[in-house]
Amino acid sequence: MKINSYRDWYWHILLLLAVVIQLWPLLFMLSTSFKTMDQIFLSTLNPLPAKPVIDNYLYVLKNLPLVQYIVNTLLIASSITLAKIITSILAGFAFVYYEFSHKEKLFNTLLLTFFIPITVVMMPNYLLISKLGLLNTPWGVILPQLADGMGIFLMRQSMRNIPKPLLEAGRLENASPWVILTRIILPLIKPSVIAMGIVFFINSWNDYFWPLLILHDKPTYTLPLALQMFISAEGGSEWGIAMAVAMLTALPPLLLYLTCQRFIMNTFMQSGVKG
Amino acid sequence: MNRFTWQSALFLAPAAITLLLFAYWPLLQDVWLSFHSWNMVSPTMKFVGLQNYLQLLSSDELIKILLNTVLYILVLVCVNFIFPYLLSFIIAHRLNRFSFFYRSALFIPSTVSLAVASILFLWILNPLAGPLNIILSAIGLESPRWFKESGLVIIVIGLIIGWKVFGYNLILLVAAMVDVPKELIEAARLENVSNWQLFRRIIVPMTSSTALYVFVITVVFGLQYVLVPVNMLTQGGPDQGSSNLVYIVYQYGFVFFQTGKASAFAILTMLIYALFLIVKTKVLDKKVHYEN
Amino acid sequence: MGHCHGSRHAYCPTTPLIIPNLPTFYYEYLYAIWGERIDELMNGIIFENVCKSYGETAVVKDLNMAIQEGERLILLGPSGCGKTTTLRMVAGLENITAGTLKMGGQVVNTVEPGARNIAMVFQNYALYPHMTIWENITFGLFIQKIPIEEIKARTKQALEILNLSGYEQRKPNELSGGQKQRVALCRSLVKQAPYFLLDEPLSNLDAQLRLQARTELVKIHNLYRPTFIYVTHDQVEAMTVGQRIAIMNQGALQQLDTPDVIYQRPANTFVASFIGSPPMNLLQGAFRDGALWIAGSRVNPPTKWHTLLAEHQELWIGIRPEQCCLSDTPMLHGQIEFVEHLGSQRCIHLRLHQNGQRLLCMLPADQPIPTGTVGVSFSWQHVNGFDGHVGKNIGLPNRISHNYAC
Amino acid sequence: MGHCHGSRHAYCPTTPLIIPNLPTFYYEYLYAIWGERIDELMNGIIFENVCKSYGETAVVKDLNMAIQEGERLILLGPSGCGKTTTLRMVAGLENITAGTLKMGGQVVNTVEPGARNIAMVFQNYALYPHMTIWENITFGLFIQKIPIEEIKARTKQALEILNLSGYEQRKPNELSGGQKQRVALCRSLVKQAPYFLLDEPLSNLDAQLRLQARTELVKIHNLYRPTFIYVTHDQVEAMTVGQRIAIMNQGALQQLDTPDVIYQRPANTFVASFIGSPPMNLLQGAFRDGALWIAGSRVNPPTKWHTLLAEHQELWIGIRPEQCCLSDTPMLHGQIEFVEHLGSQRCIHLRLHQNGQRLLCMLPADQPIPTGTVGVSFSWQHVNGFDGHVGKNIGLPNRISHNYAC
Amino acid sequence: ALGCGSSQNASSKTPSKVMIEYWHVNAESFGGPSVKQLVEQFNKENPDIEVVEKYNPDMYKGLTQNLQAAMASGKNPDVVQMGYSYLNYAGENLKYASIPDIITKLSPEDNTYLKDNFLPNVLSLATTDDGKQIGLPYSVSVPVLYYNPDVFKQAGLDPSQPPRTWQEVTQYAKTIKEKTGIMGFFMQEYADNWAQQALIESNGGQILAKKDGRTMAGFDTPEASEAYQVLADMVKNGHGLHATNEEAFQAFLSGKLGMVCTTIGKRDNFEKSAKFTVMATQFPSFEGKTRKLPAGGNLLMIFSQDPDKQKAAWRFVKFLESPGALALWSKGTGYLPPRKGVTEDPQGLKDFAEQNKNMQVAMSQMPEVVKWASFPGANGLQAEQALIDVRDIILSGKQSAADALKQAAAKINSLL
Ligand SMILES: Nc1ncnc2c1ncn2[C@@H]1O[C@H](COP(=O)(O)OP(=O)(O)OP(=O)(O)O)[C@@H](O)[C@H]1O
Ligand SMILES: Nc1ncnc2c1ncn2[C@@H]1O[C@H](COP(=O)(O)OP(=O)(O)OP(=O)(O)O)[C@@H](O)[C@H]1O
Ligand SMILES: [Mg+2]
Ligand SMILES: [Mg+2]
Repeated sequence: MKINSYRDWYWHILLLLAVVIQLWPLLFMLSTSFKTMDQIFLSTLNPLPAKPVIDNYLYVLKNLPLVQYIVNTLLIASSITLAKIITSILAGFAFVYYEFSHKEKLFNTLLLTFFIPITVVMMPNYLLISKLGLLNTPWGVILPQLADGMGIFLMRQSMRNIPKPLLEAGRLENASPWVILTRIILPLIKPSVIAMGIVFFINSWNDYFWPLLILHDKPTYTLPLALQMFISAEGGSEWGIAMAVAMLTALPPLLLYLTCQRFIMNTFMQSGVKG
Repeated sequence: MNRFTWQSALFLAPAAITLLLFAYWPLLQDVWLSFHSWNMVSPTMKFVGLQNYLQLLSSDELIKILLNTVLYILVLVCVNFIFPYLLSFIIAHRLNRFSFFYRSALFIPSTVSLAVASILFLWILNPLAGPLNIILSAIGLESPRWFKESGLVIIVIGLIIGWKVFGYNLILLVAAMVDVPKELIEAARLENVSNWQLFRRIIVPMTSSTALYVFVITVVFGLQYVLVPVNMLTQGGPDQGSSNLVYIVYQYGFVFFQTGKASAFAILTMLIYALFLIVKTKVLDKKVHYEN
Repeated sequence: MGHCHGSRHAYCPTTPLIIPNLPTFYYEYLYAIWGERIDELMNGIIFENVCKSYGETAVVKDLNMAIQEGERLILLGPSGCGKTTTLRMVAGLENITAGTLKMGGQVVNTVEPGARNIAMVFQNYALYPHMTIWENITFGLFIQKIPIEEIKARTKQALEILNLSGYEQRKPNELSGGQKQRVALCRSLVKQAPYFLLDEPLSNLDAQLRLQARTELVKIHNLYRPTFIYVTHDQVEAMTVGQRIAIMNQGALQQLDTPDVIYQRPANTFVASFIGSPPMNLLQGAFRDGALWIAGSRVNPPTKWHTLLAEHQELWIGIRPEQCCLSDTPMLHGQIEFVEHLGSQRCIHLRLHQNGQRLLCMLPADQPIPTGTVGVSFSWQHVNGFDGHVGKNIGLPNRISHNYAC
Repeated sequence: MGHCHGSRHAYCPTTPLIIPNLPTFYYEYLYAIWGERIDELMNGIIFENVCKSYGETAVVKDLNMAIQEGERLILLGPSGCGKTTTLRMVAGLENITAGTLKMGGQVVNTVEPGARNIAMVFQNYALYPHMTIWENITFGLFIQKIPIEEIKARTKQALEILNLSGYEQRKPNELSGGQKQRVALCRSLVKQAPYFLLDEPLSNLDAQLRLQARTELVKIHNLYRPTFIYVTHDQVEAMTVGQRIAIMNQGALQQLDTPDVIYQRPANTFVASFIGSPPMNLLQGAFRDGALWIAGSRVNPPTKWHTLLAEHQELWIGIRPEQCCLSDTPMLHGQIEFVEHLGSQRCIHLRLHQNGQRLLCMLPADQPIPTGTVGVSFSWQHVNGFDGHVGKNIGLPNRISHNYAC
Repeated sequence: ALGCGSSQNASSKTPSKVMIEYWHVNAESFGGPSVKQLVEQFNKENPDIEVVEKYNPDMYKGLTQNLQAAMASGKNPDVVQMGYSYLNYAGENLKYASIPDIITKLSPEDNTYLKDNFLPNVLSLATTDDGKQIGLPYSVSVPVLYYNPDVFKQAGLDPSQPPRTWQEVTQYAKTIKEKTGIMGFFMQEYADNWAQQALIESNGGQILAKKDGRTMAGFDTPEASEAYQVLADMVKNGHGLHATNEEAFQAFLSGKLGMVCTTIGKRDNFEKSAKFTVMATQFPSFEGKTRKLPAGGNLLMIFSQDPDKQKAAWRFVKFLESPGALALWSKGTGYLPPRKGVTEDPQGLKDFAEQNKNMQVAMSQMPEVVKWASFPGANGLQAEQALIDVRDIILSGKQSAADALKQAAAKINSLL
């Protein structure tokens, strides 16, 4: 549809600038994590350390139970993701498939939860979790995040987009709601589910604040919490090491994204994690 | 379609129970706590009536906090809404090639945690040794003390969060842009419209529902995100310069251990949110073009 | 508007319905199969005062209609007239606001769709895009827990009949429109349900494919003769596929009859102008002084018409364009406005002198067409008269108006 | 496939093109307006070896075609044949892979669409859903900075012509399909552009509306006679709206001629079987021993055909169904398979004896139809012969094959 | 309840083993390894006790938060490092086990332990305003002035003649900035007022004042504002730095900053990370006035409720306070030992103190140590924050020190 393609060079310059702004800090993080303390200060800007060293990483691996942290984070992030996906699908289905009184009101009530800022519910939830004796356990982190108003909204949206006749064809076959959900709806909204799952996963992998309140025991830490040990106020900042931990924290979601980049982009574009 | 309410209740239960228990119940508790003076551990809770609210409303920090919050939101709206909106138009409708590359490259920071981003920028923005300072001094500028100037600090925190969230919002907007029927744009091209007219008269109205959504999440998520960098980098300082509606609740609750005041702030925050939502549904929704 | 024709008949649910309007060959067919399947004749569908409203708006109004077992019935009408709604009420996908719907002698108003034993072909096929053709077709059978052997046998047979063998492992989006449509048919076919509902199954196909699909549909029906309700707004489809056609408008049944009767003797002006392309010419006329006055011209009807016409004074006279001819002894005079070429024929658009009414006239392509003013005449044999006020067909003179009057 | 017919003519861009195939009345019209508008006659469109490929696949192949200023040209062809692509190349929305496109005597290959002065009606109307009807219509005029008085005047006039007055303040989704289509027309109309492109503008309308819209389109064209390119895959539309029809298949132009010629004398077997519903019967034949052998029957052509037929030996003989008649002295014999009722006519499906070829025969609805074996005959006057290998029309005997041969 | 099964299992193997938890704030880069080493050593020497160490992020603030939470859910740690600034808050709000009580009840043989081993002024660091000995002083830090000799040389200053008074500091900073373009001076800006207290009180001001038995803000005096103004002027004139700690320390370590006034607790980290020889000198004084240096660091508190655990906790505390352990602790961090005799003890710090000049500097300031002001009452922490905010106001030059301190005093008095 565009005829004179050679004319858009100025757009490319603008966009490349944006790309540089977005990627430079990450590149910087990567290169700093391979620098010695000297190099960090002497050749701050040089993205390629003269002699890349992996000392920082070795230090981290030696001094941190990194595998433990990764397992913790993975456990928490994937439980939350899975739980949110399941509850969202079930609730979304109920809102699409069934007719009951006050449906819209109930839906809005659930959706509104996504507007509630975390600090507002932080204190009571913290007290509740501590009463339940779940402080310092992954369950304390997971429990309040089993459902997500946004997820319900997204699932209802994508289920609504399924042509009604498909569901009706199922009903004519005398299929139970469960069969309709699992055999017809789920395969159809798979891309949306996956896109939503990826967003949930990245968010809970990176979650910092709630775990910070709940997890105090070093062995229960998640990666972002481990990260902050390295910039602890009185200890001074070992930047190489901090960047190494930052890299290690950022790496799993980054790899997840880079490997299925095309898929993620496409599902985002089609299913649109959007309103 | 179907009227089996008990069946639907079964499907709804997991989500509804979780959300009621961990979102609405706490809200009620906040109300209760806000009428008390308590430090979270002592066995006795003192009922103080409206005192917490009165103190809160009469303190001069309230104005500061509200101003900071507004300033922060403005920065976010620029960086995470207006700017991506323009770029998404270019990516979706003004490029022949490489649009996939731009989309996926710009998205990458979204995968990074805010904790990582905070540390990263703490280093990058170091006013003496940081790389940005080196660049600035190379062109003869002196680096401001990013995290120590009231007014500047909240903007910088907004920019850090903006950096992280930018790509995600961009993708949402590009998706909406791409959904604008090709024919509409072609019809406009036949009229010889300029890029700006096309954007202003066709694209904006056609994408307004997604744009509104992105605007709302920019504000709502933005206020969730702000906690991490403020807590890691400034603790609300300098002189409450980076404190805001959301952080102040944390500060009173978990730093000063004044549960009552924290809850009062929480309720205030909630009220302001409610106001925002009302404005959104009553005013903005009316101006938006919805497909269906 | 809004009058029901030809369907308020007494019937006895245990004996086969005999609907007076059915053409003879249909009775022959019914009798021919009664011998073996007399117990299954129960699979008729009866609407009794069925109404459907969405909120305030009535979408189907007081519908009375009996559909015979094994019959091919077409629901025809303009867009939005309530065809789909009617069909969906039969399927149980839409609940009935008032009245009763009986299927196989049982009131089914509250029966779940899955329990009604219905096969349905949706307008856009509603194939499950994530399943292969094979899975699409067998999905329902597996849910019904039919033995796998049986499933295989039925599916194979159906695939063969519809010429789909070899496509089993494809996904729907790897098929052309026509193939998809056949798969949807196939899926319904294997159910071997006694009721077969189709909602504009051909509307997405192009002209050539549609032609082909029509004959296929009839073939399929003949395979095991389910009760067949077919929704369309395409007249040609209705005419070629239907044994009887129910014409609806704004939620009300207008006429229920065989294609021939509907074409030749429309029950009211709506049907007259809806059926036929180009539609029937409707000329305003008045019977005065023993003669019919159309557009200021005096037309003399045969005497046997006189009494009938005299009953109505204000009239609409309906003549199909192809029954008009240019004539030297014309009954009407008009000016040629323009001529449309339709291949084998030409359609002449005339404007009558005096009152300026329009008249279409279909002529063979090779007949020379004069320019300017022409004279038109028609034979009274093909004329329909409609009451000027209510639009009802006034019937034919001197005959018992047995098969088209209301 | 893929041969171009009837359009490689020399032309001189500064003097009006004279295309030999145009019917006389068209020349009359051209001469009638030359007097006043001779300078505007430049607004013709000329394709010179235009090709369009998407990657490897050629979608439009070596197109040569000259469209006269003020002419109504129809692009007709099956789905996917490249009609839309051709139209979009004219509009500048698609760039041209090879060849030159000239508009008004200028090569426009790289001219921006906005600079081509084109009005276009899109298939799905492409109305801006967020603007009122008024805003939709005037949007382009405001962009062109036309004075507000002028805009108001033009728009009011256009709205009146199209019967849309009173709808100005509605949004598109508050209109019916037919109204939307009229708004789209209106929006193009007010531009008063010298080129008017329409991409299947009626395909979303139902039969009645379509009928009405066709006449409206012709009226609009007559208002100020822009160069009019109209894409459709509906023959009836093509026949009724078009002054000339360009038939395309698989990216290649098949025939460019008046509706009559295309219907009566199709340039090749593709056109023969594409035009007409039901399409022309094509019977395999061979000329041997001074006679034509069709389906094992000996048919004697008039002697003037002999030399022509003898050149080709293997032949397709094309006869339109409505030119066949049942006869006591038949040329061919067949078995009636089934009969379709089409209202005023019936379509008889025959299977010929001997080689089992199908033959359709259209008879008036009132002619009685025998059952079983029947005899069919046709007049040689209506017969077309096609080469058995390349499918080209072999022309008529003893006449200069001036207006339908390739 | 969840852990019940497993701990039963463990105790059946070694029936008499007591488990106690030790909470600290020592991150990896801040003495964390030393803590680990100490705990390991203790566990080895005391097979009947198992100490589990637990790091608490976010310094004493974070630790206090966690402590509150743990106590709310009834899961106390046993031994805790409590920041001196939380002294009053802890004494008033937390349910601790007082050390003298434990000694009298459970370990009478240690009757004279406190008197024998601690200087009274040091012991009082762990005494609340109302005179309760709530814990034992453990880490003691004092502010010192670190400087970069290379920068000094570049600026033409003599590294062996570091500034002794604030006047000199101002001058030096100015010289450095003018000669080299490098920033001259930085005083730590943690989320506390520790270093600033040293500044104010060394000029004869005070943070807290007792009036009519009530504790009030005492810093709205000319002495206090004069001292503070010294800092503010340096920042205003562009040779003093106003930045976050992390930023300033990075700058110092990378040679972009001449002098840093901060805790001796940073010594080990500075010495290890800097690419130059870090030198320290005494906290500068005001001409003719005596220095008063608040003790930073932490005291050890016991929170066990169970007598067995209390006993074990006490033994662990005693271990941590033993000369050997303190020596290791000092070396690993830079903190000064709180008890008598460690520096002279050859098992202790003797060798190290002789080698490390910087350590000597710090130790020489020990007699000038005073108590770190701690705001009392439920709003104490908020009052502390108000004073921290004042620092930002003054240093950013928005208000003069005098005005800002006056306003803050009013606010704090209303809070108290
Ligand atoms: N869910 C609904 N709520 C309100 N009105 C409805 C609903 N579904 C259909 N209608 C209205 O009922 C009328 C009949 O609709 P129906 O779908 O039966 O028409 P139809 O005859 O099938 O038309 P088409 O040929 O366009 O499919 C229409 O006017 C439609 O607007
Ligand atoms: N952007 C594209 N990329 C690749 N192939 C395309 C593209 N657009 C169209 N085509 C192909 O070009 C051919 C011609 O398309 P075109 O839209 O011109 O057909 P058409 O004649 O308008 O058909 P229809 O009647 O279905 O609209 C089709 O086979 C189509 O698949
Ligand atoms: Mg319908
Ligand atoms: Mg097309």
